[in-house]
Amino acid sequence: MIEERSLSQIDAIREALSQEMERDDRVLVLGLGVDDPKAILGSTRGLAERFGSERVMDTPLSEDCMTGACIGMAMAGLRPVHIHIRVDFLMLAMNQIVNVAAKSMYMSGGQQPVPLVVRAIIGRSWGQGAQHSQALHSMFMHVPGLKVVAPSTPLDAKAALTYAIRDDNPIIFIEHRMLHGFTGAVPSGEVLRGPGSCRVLRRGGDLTLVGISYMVPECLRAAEWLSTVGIECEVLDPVWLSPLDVEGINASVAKTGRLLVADNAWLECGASAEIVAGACEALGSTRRLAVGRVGFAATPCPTTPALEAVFYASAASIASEAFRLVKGELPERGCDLDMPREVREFRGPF
Amino acid sequence: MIEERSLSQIDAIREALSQEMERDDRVLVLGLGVDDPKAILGSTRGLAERFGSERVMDTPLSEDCMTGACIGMAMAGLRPVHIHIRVDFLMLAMNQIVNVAAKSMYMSGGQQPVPLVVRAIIGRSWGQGAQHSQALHSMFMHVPGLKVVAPSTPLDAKAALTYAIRDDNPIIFIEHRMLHGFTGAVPSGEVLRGPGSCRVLRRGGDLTLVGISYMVPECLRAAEWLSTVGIECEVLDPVWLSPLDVEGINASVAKTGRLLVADNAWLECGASAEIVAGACEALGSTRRLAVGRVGFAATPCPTTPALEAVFYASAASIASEAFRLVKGELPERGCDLDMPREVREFRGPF
Amino acid sequence: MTTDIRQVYRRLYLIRRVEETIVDIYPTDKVKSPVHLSLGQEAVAAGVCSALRPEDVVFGSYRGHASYLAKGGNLNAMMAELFGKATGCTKGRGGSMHLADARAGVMPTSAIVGSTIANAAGYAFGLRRLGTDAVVVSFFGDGATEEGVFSEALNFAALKRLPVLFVCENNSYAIHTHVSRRQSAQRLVERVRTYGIAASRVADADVLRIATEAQECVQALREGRGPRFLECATYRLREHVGPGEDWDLGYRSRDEALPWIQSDQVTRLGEMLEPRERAALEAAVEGEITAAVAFAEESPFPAASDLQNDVFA
Amino acid sequence: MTTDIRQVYRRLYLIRRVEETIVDIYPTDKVKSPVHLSLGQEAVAAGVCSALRPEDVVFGSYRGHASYLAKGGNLNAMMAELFGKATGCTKGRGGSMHLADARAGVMPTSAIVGSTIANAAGYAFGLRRLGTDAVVVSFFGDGATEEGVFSEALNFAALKRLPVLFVCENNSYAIHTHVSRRQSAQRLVERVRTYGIAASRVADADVLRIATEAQECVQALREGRGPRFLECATYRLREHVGPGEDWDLGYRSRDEALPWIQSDQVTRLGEMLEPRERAALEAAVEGEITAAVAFAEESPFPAASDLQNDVFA
Ligand SMILES: Cc1ncc(C[n+]2csc(CCOP(=O)(O)OP(=O)(O)O)c2C)c(N)n1
Ligand SMILES: Cc1ncc(C[n+]2csc(CCOP(=O)(O)OP(=O)(O)O)c2C)c(N)n1
Ligand SMILES: [Mg+2]
Ligand SMILES: [Mg+2]
Repeated sequence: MIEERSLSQIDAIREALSQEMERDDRVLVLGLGVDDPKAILGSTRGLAERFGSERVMDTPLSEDCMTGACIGMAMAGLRPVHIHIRVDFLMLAMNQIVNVAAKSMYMSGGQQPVPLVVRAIIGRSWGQGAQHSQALHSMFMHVPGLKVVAPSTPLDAKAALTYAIRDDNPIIFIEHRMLHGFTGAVPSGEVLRGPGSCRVLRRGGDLTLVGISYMVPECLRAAEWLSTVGIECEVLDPVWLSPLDVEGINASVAKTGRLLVADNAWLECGASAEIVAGACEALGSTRRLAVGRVGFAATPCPTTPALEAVFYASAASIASEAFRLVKGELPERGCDLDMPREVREFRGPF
Repeated sequence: MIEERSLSQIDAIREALSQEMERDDRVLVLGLGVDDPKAILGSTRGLAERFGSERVMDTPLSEDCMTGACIGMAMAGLRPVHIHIRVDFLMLAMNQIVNVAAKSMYMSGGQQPVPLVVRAIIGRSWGQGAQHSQALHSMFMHVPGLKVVAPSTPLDAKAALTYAIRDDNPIIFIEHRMLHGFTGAVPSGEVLRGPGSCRVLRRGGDLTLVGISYMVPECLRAAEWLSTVGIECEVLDPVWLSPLDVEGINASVAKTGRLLVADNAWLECGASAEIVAGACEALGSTRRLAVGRVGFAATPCPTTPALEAVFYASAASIASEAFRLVKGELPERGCDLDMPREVREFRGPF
Repeated sequence: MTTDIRQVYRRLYLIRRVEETIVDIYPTDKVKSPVHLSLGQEAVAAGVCSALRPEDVVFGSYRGHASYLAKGGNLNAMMAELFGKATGCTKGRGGSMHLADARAGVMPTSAIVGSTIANAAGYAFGLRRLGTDAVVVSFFGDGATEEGVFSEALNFAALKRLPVLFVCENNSYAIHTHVSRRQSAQRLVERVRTYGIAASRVADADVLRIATEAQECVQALREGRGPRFLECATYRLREHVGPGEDWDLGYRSRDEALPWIQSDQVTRLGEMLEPRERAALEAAVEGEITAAVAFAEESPFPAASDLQNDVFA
Repeated sequence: MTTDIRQVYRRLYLIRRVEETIVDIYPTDKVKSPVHLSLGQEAVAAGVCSALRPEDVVFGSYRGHASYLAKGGNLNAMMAELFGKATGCTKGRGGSMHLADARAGVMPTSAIVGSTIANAAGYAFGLRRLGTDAVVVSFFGDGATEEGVFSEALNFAALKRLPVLFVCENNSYAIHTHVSRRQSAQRLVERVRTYGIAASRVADADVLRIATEAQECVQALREGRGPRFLECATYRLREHVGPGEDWDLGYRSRDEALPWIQSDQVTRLGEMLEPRERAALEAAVEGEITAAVAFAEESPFPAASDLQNDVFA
């Protein structure tokens, strides 16, 4: 019986770390500020006190080397979780992630697995600008040898992180800061979920709506609105982006004949392109398909709220585009969906 | 009248560099080995003698800093061409490319353009392995603020490089080593070609075949074979991957109802996903579309010829997949297309 | 070149008061953006920039208000930028972390630690090739010296003898982590010298010594004698990011700050001026700040249609 | 620990003869892969690895034949790997640039200059946490010290006092570029010391001195006294990549090589052995090499169906 207990995503993440560190003393957590007073937005709070400074280790500002060092630790038999408070910083670690972590197992003919988890947080909140708000998961999806997960719920965050720590492969764990405060039922005991089938969050026959990461709750809000205008969406959350549950998504598209993917990322060569292409490859020759993508505008992220508001996708832009895919035109009076509370009410200073 | 003169792609590239350096003394060429006896596979031969060591500059092994330095040079008013003998090394330069070069113009509110060209060579030849043969162009296509070009012919190489050097934006110029020896007509004077319309290399009504970079000649070979079995392909070379001529590609797909994209890269979130998704968004709701992708196997690149032969896409695998898209099944007796000469006859040692 | 104490004080006072003004405004939530203030660290930018000419350029970081102002960046445009307005120095695109004012020689700042060090070296190469005797100053924190790009840039700049002055603003912290927990040995000046770069350190934030050192360095740069390195010890009085104090967080003590507060350079230099002159100067600065805030308040936000502009040149 | 000259010579001779064998085989085009030979540089790996135990590990580069062999990597598996065979040490997946033999403590090598330096430091951290007194050696070239990761790794290793010996094989060239054209000052040992790392340099490639230095370093590592750095001057006798000589290319002269050829350590140590003992040792090595080539020739290529294996653990 699964006990009903509500946790925020940030607490679910901390619980996964803490339980895995308890279970297996090869697990360690490192990154800039993991043991500092802010404790990575609270997600590592208390761990240093409990597990000591060698297992909860602040690091120098050296993303390239520290990523390489994590790989070395993993090769030696440890299970590092390397944390970055902004995904953007991974651009300094690409060589080690893409050229070393993703390939060592293969290049060594199976001798050298790299059980590494990289936790990277998408920085959207407010005024973060072009270098602190990117979502670069598609770059990692492109590279064989990496697994990529972007959970949206507290339960999936705990389950995916637990799985990731136990898995013997390099895994990029993408968090979205605006999801950290979301709460949901999370069992206090072990819970574990790897790649497999996507979550079906809502049933409907008119359109398949795939949300990624923070776009999942926005898709749900959009679906609710759409339902008021007579459009029933099937809302899916893939959770794992690589490997992706292509069959699960396509099964829904086969039913609805329409697919909209909402990603909190750019579209070009993004996860949304992959999902759309995958569906069309499987189904396009047998029937007509109305497909579309919604995500970041094709610009760097601006800081002013006036432009942020149009840069990001939202329940409103998702609903409009979904409406268009079903009805062939945009909703005449728009769709009266607010900015979400967590964005509206965000206060800094960071 | 365009004079008929045949040049290899490597000579076309050198000619573009040399003519642009002649024309504008703000242009400079730098990178590891640009002035050494091998002269980047010959592409910079003679330039150091002609333009001096400050304009043709060997650099320390410091991809991160040197990319940043190129950005600084560009901001100061120079027009650097930064050369990497393997695309793979760009993983060390991702921070400067993605977080700085792509965003400086926007973040500075239009004050600070970055006229930078990054020449990066895909290393396929033979036994190059996982870290010397990648094609990572889709990562750059994902990022607004960058332009990406991957010419297949000597003419387009010269024209695109000339354009890239004169353009005020950061441009990733992707070369494929196996294309360097291909020859074709190239005017000796100025020739310049930016983003716009893709090249239509062959007309046909049964299938649109889009080739990227080194897959262009392989698509042409495949198309020839397909024609012998009664399938007429329209072969397109986008040349510019970002911005991409979506309309041009879709116009062809609208005619053929079938699209196969062959990339010398991985498929997931790749250029091929983007092209397929773009076509299906535009056309999928009005008609059935048979779409597919061919590229690297979803593994790191192995070194042994026994596995390289199945890792890479080829005229044969393109033709098979095209056949399947048109006829609904694979060709019964396969397709008797050899490995291409430039691959078969390659001798090292590098 | 002798140091003009009035000019230095003007810079110090301007930076101090702009930062304090931001502290006052921040609770209104009009600045919807992180701010990394330079309160306590004014002497470094003010001292160094006193050695510069208008055509020289500076590269800084997300903690860039001080270098922007010290180099003469437009104050109205900075304030409007913090308010996210169309009249901002980057039209509302960059905010506090990405101030830039090309006309004043303030290059775009970066929120990726260390990244502008490389840009600065390249810019210096560009200036030299273009045949000017202008110079570049690269400002960065102690944390930035741990990034590989710092070492790479030292080597490149020294190898090519570039006119760039590297200034490390060593406030002993990267966010909440003391330098002793990040660096194996604090022998930066000594290390930099192994690249063949003349290097020195000002340990007490004496703004006049910083100015003198910077003048000597800049002179050497203009004469083509290769890059220089200057480490300036300093202290951040506010939280890493945001307007508040953070003594309660526990990662550092107020005691540690005391010597820095006691030797505050704004106070010190102010006292060196003739009172009437000082009052006039301060009144002028206050007027500028008041005007800048009004300018920012009154300026319009960018139109949504502006989103797509400036992605490409 | 005294140096066993027989063992050192065995390593030297093995490396020399394997490389020469590859030179002989290469024109047949059976090795369809780039090879970065260690001819001339044998003394570094042979000397350093003489200080190691089987449970110690080494991280090297694409120029990794010497460290693979010196650490005891399986010769048959190496030769089969060069031939692209299923019995290769990485099953035909890695080739010459990515040799690995986990059982012998040879970690996967990398073709990205400098990248294994970071891996080595991390591995050393892992060993220490796992409570062994095994140590790690990181081999890299002079070019690798220009990559930022080198500086970052020195700081991290020193900060955490990790049991890692950094060995710079300084052959004065990165491909065709002399170190003086890439580095502003050649004061590496001095620079490394500013991280608080004990560092020394062997300028003449004397394999016995390298062995002695390495023994002392490794002893210090086992005792938990923090990382060490050893720079070994050496010289590459063949082209950067491939089997040939390249005196004709013009980037270096044969004269430059002469002192190195004259002080060749394979010759020198061979002469220190009793002739009969030497002959027996050499015959044994020759036998192993002949057997390895035969093994490689006779082994099957991997099946196409093997392509997808080992992407994930
Ligand atoms: C590459 C990178 N890593 C991490 C961060 C997160 N971060 C922001 S500021 C900072 C501390 C930088 O310290 P320092 O260079 O001393 O500058 P200071 O803030 O003290 O002025 C860190 C780690 C970042 N912005 N960029
Ligand atoms: C990051 C990176 N940049 C460039 C190259 C191309 N490259 C291969 S070997 C080499 C020279 C390395 O010199 P050094 O470290 O001295 O090693 P050596 O080859 O002399 O043993 C270069 C530049 C590479 N493989 N990786
Ligand atoms: Mg600091
Ligand atoms: Mg070398």
